[in-house]
Amino acid sequence: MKIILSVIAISLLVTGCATAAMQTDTGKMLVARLEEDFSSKGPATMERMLNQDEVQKLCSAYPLEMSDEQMETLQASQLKTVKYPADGNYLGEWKEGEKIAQNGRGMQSSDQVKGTNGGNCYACHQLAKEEISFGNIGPSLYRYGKLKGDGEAVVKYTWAKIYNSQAFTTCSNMPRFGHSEILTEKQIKDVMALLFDKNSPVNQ
Amino acid sequence: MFDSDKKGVQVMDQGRRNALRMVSALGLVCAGSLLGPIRALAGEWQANSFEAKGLANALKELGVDSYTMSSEVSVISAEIAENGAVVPVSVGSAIPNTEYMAILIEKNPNPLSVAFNIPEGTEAAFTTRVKMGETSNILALVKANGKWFAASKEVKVTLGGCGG
Amino acid sequence: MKLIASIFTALITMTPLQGVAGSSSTDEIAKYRQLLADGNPAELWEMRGEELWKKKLGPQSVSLEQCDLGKGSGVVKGAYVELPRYFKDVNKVMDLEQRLIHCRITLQKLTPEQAVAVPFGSTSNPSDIEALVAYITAASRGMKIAVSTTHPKEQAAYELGKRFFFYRAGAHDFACATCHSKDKQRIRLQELPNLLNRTDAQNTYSTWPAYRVSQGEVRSMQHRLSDCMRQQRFPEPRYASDTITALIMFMAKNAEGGIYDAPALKR
Amino acid sequence: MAEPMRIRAKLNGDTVEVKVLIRHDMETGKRKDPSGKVIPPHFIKTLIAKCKEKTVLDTVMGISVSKDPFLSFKFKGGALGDKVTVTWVDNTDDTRTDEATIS
Repeated sequence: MKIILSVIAISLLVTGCATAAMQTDTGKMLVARLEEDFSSKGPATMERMLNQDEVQKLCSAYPLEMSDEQMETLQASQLKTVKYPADGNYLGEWKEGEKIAQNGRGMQSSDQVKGTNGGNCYACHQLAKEEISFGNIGPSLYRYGKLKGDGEAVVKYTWAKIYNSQAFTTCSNMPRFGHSEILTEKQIKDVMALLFDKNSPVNQ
Repeated sequence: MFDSDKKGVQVMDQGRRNALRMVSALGLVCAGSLLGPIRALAGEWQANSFEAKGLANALKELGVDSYTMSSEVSVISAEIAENGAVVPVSVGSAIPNTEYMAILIEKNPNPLSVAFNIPEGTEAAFTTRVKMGETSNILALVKANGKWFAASKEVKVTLGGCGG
Repeated sequence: MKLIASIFTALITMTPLQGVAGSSSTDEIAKYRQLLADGNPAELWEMRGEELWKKKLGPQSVSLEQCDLGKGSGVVKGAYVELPRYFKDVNKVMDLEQRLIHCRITLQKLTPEQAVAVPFGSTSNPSDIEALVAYITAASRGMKIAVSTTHPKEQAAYELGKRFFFYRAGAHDFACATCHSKDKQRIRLQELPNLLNRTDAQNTYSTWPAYRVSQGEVRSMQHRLSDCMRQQRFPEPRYASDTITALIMFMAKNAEGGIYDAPALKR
Repeated sequence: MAEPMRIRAKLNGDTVEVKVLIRHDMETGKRKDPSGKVIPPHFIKTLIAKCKEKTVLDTVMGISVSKDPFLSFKFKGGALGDKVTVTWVDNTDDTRTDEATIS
């Protein structure tokens, strides 16, 4: 059950024995409160906050408990959302990809509507070795292409993982960059090149 | 929390960096140098030395022809500064008769940051905080017995991360 | 002097950072913070806050000195470590900032607009609220965080805050929990407290508000969480809203027993 | 108008350690506000500390000293109960003097 959030020091959380009915009430109260207390600003809209999709709804449960079957169903439905590049080209420019990986702007209330979003990959992943300021929420992707090769299967998988990570890991922490329209197809190609291009700093 | 991007933080710092650049671009590094070096006396603010562009010019304006790196001069800071706007620096000199100390940030367009004239009875040791536009050496410059000494330390300026 | 020189010698012999990541970087950042710990500009906000607390304001020229922050009229010492709490006079749970606004309206007769004016200051436009918050929170230094959830409304606020903590939404599918429910996680080089872990929760909650060197201002808990919302790709919360107070309640309860030590100094 | 400084002066043996915190923007003069207007320079140029009329610190500063400056230094010759006064002057000729008692 890798998807169950690590339950640490739970004793301090109220005993966790709230009934389903109470939870529903709290959930309803929460949505009502959010509606009253928040307002849309820039690209951060109320609509995207209040109208949770299936993934968001299921993944807000705490503790998270899903049967293997439920997880598989959810992953399958998410995999269906993945759009592969129409021209069959998966790799763009790694230099652009590096810029996208460094850039964490976009979709915040302080950002411009329809501005160019970043991928913010370094926030969670190690990529190029030169960049020492990287996070550890996701696995290290240093030498990703070198280690995984560039076979069709791994390239397609990686595309889909960036496009919609929920297709492979239920309640993954990673944003669904393609599905949620954070990055464009071209941008995903550039990030793919950062991962796979043999000249990319990631593979040195 | 997710404000870990470089770009975002750079936006904030960019203004200052441009600022520093503009000061130098405007050529405020002025005619003073033609009149020969003027020593910055503390208590008397010298535009020539504070507005000098680049380390060599700043040193020239301070009247430093040459200096010796000395293990008796110290610069203490962190290897990494979380934010270039506030970099803690302690400078000290164990050289007898230290009469003057200055802190210069090598890569800042205007390197001279602060200078101390040291009256008798005051220790040649100061702690303050400086702004750094980018990763750079911090130079502690000391004048004692009419000679110049220095020590330097590199501080890396990182950007990004969440608010803690 | 000798000592300084020897420290310096020690420093220059340390291995350069080049190419090193992870723990040595975080150690150096810890050192950076430690070097800044002495001489926190937040003290300047505390001084101004104390003046503002005692300053007669409003149409009837009244100070805030009679404001009841939960421990009785005018009691500042120890008030913050018990907030948020249920207030009978308004029949609701309030955090410090909500209560301050309440006092500015009821005691000083400021209009609601005047009472919440400039919640977050800037260089040319300082915030009275941030200064007051600095003064009031400083009066709880060294005391144990001890919020109550015995009143049903306190319990409800806690539950609401908890629910919100795990609520995933927005363009990035983020919840607070995405980054703050596991130990030893980092965004870039920034360590992320696990707010479900008592020690992390205590260390975090006990060090807000803080003077933020990146902003040159003392920032309150409401500000901190508003900024989390922004980074979480959520819409903008109204200042001093009940949702944020509920989240503060959840965090404060998780931090119970921690020794309060703020206003602190942060990135 | 300038806000008060926070000054601490502590005697350790024969040495007085002074720590000064100053509320000052230390504007570089080239930053822009959100509307794109240049924020004028505003920074402290000189700072002098005295104890019993004797200058114990004499400092000149540039725009690269951090906002809300902090400064600490040590001097000999101060006694318990003596006053340390600190005066700064900025580029707009605004000035402020505060004092602390050595403890």
